[in-house]
Amino acid sequence: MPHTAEIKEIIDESPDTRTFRLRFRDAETNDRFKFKAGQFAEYSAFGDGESTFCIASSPTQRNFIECSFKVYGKVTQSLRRLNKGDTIGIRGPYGNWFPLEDFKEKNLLFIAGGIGIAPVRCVFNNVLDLRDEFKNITIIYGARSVSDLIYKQEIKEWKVRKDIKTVITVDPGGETAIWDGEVGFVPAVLEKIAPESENTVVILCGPPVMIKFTLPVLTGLGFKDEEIYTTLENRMKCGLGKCGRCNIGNVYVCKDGPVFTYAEIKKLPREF
Amino acid sequence: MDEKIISRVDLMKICKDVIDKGNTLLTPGAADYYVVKDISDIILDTSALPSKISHKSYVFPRTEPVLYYKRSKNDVQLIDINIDSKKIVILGAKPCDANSINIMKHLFNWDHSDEFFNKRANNFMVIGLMCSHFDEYCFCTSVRSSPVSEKGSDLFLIPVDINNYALKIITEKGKEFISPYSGYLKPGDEKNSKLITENVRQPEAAFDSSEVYEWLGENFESPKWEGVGNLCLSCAQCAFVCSVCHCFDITDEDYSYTEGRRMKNWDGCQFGNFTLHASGHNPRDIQSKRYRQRVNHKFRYYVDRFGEILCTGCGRCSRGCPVSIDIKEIVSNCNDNQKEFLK
Amino acid sequence: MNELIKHAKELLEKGEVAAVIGYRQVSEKRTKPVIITEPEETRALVFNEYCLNNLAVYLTKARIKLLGRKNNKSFKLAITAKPCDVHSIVALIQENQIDRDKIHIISFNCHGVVKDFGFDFNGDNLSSKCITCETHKPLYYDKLLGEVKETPQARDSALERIKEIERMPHNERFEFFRSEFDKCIKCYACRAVCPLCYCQRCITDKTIPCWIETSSHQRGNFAWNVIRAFHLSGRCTGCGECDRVCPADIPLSLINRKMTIEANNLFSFVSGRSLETPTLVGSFNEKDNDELFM
Amino acid sequence: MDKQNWEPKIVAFVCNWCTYTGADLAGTSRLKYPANCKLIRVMCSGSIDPVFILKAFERGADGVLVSGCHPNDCHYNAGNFHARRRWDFFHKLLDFIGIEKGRLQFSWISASEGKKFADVITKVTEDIKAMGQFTSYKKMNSEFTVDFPADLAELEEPVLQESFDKETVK
Repeated sequence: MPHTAEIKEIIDESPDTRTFRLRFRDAETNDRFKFKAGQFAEYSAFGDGESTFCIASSPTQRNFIECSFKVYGKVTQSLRRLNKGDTIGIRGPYGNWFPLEDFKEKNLLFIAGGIGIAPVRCVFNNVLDLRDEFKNITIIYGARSVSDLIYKQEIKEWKVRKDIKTVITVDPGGETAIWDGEVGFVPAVLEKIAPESENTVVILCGPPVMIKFTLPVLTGLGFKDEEIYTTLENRMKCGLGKCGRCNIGNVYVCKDGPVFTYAEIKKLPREF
Repeated sequence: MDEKIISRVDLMKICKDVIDKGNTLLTPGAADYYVVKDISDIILDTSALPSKISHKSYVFPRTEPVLYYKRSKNDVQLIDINIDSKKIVILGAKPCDANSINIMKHLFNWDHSDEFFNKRANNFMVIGLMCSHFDEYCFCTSVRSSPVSEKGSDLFLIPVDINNYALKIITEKGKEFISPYSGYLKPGDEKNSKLITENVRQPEAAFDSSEVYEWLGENFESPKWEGVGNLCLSCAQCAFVCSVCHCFDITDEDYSYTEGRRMKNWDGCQFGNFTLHASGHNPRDIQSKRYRQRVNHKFRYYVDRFGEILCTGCGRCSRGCPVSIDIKEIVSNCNDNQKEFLK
Repeated sequence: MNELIKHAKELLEKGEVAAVIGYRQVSEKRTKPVIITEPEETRALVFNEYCLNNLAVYLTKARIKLLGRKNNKSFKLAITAKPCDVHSIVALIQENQIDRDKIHIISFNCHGVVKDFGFDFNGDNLSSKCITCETHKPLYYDKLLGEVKETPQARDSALERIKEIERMPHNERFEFFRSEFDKCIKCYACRAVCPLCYCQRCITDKTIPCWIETSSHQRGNFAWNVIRAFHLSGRCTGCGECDRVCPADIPLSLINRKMTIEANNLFSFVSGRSLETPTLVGSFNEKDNDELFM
Repeated sequence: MDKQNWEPKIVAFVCNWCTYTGADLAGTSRLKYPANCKLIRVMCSGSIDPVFILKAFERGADGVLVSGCHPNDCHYNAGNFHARRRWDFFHKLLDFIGIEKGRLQFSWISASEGKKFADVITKVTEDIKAMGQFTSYKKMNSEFTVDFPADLAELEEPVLQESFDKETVK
């Protein structure tokens, strides 16, 4: 049974990506709804179904939750048609989370591709709120083109901050005349930057193909499998470990995931 | 364990009482488990093959609403579903079918308990019946069961002669059920029924499930999958007739302009869009991967997770498969790893 | 059967075909499709009264088509087909799904098949399509095998059933079909097994907008079965596979048969009989029946 | 709904070039015809998929009218010829599975036939009125539906402006 939530604000991130700022209709749920960085929720557009996205706002932000989605399928199209003040349903939070407690006193490397920035942003903002507890922070974010970059406002803020290193890249062909960031696919950019692998935790999120090519690069740079955290995306319906859709090997992504370390993923059959 | 003798006539009297009290009485027919309206319909045949479709739909319906919604301008009203499931008595469940609810229970109760399933499952009363016939597709003995297995039954019937059954009381639930009818019961002799069950012809064990478990772990990329994948036509007949397959889909349907329902429907892992992402990426994009998933889920993943094989050995999937893909054949030939003729 | 094996082996050895789609015996009264690529494996091939599957369904599958493409060269695929399966192949060629030049049809003089696996072959257990069959010799083939035998005689009970339904008043008919369709569990075996249901994305898989509800309640089942029957009307070649595989025993071929009869009445057209005539619903005639329209 | 006050709901799928223009003509000529038909404009009678018609029945229509250009008049040359074959089949199919012929009607109405449009609509409405509600289909539709409690049913304004039950023919 989903909770109903009101769309408080709509932010157009890119031509096909939108962010909703949501607040539960029920004040009590608002207080009770707690989640951790990396968890996801089931958002429903009544009449068209439910869809799974991560929660994109930081858990330290208590007044609202945010979700970002790219228009792809039926539900996201339907969500996109909604206006400010409309109601959607939320179930959750589901899944596991990034063990931020274990990251303390370590360097952090965030790698995100496309809409994969959404879960990363959640952790990233969470980390920034607790900035003192971590060492060097680097973020590499790639998108198909300049217009596909989302959270542009926030990226600007990240860029001016001295205590984080921000690398933004777009795929070749996606740059504009005034583009001042990197050009190239994420794995290539990663190789070029070659961040320090000692005592560093990687948080990796993006489309399956990017993850596939980035993981070997990370290994090549000397990152430990246990230190690479990524999220797996699978089609999910129930979020409760019942419907069998997100089953990979003996793992239910919606329950045991979506956050896995590379070491865990290596044990799974390659079906993602 | 308690054993009693009950005559067929008295058993029918109990059945009549069950129906008169407004409960549902199910019994297997050739095609499906059907609701008995008149006790003269009851056959209680130990030599029948499993019905074409299992009784799964009575505990896990092929489609059911989980939520109703009504949209207004800015708001949505939701109505939750309350299931008031009637008591369902299955008379003469095949030993293979009797165990299916127990197997599914693990999944529907880990981490989050599914009230839809539980409410129905708790209202189930399973009266098993010994099975004395098998065909080339039966393989209950290979999956830790047998034609005389009492697993999953609350009461178990063994025909001792034409008119009498030995009635074994297995669970508390069964005891409770039968206690109002204790007048019909005569004391029984365990030796007698034991003799019968020991002499029942049983299908030879076609494979060793632990060997299959090992093999599946090592042979994720076996040419065998490609062979089966080429043959399989991607319908979900196997999953839908299976008594333990439990995957489902959730969709919204509007039935008027403002009102609608959220439905939970059966879904099958053999369908191409089962795992298709909205982005177009499909982790199991070809049929061989999907078939591999099916076998692995049944004989490996479920065992890993819940310690039970997700299969009762009823052979329905193989019997009904449009292209005669036989799951027993696939797993029992697993060790020789031959790809011969499976292409 | 030696002839078949010899022929298939020859084809594979000479490299004329990349694969042979055939039948193999799995038990006394059951066969199953097999796709053979190695010459020595041809020894499994059989053809008898238990070869029920319509193998034409494999011809449109991408993975099977790929078998015919090796080392950047394209090879033929050989298929063993009953004369009635040849109709399906013809229909597929007409609808431009397969290329006649890429298919090597091994066909047989057929005297009927059983209605389902496990039955003895005699008049009572004859498949309903064989009762009215007029093509015991295939219309098109590259190799003809088997000897001519007498087909057992049987009653055309399907036609009687259609007549019976036609005599019912409309509300009874509706009730009859509603209750039949209600049994549907939406496993889509009928769709999977039909050679002419070759769409990459079936209309039921399309969700934006969702025309046919995927739930298998009465309404969704009704819509699916009606649309399935409609999409096959004028195209169905009457192989009866849908009927055989339906786990819920819905008389699907009854509707298909009825629509085939209608196609014959209205347009004197039977699907899959000739490579020259265009498909029925893909073409039109200015002089078509105009009675329906006010 | 009592029988006397019952008005049939009819969905008409009409072609943009002929019948819809014909309907316009009927309007500008101030011809009177019953207001039971909800017109849905499509580009060509050949573009109407049978699922549209099933959907109309699913949403509670008592009858459906399909109308397009006269043969040889099609804006796209052959759309209505294709449609004609298709409808022949669909009509036969629906008849066989128990949907009376009058529930689904067809006509050719050209842009100049405003009068014919009015006549056809009148005839279809009368036919369907005579046949009564499509109860058998509606019974099937009512499976798995729920009556929302009255206090929940208070709506500010429906999401979709035009609800089927409100007669809103302009």
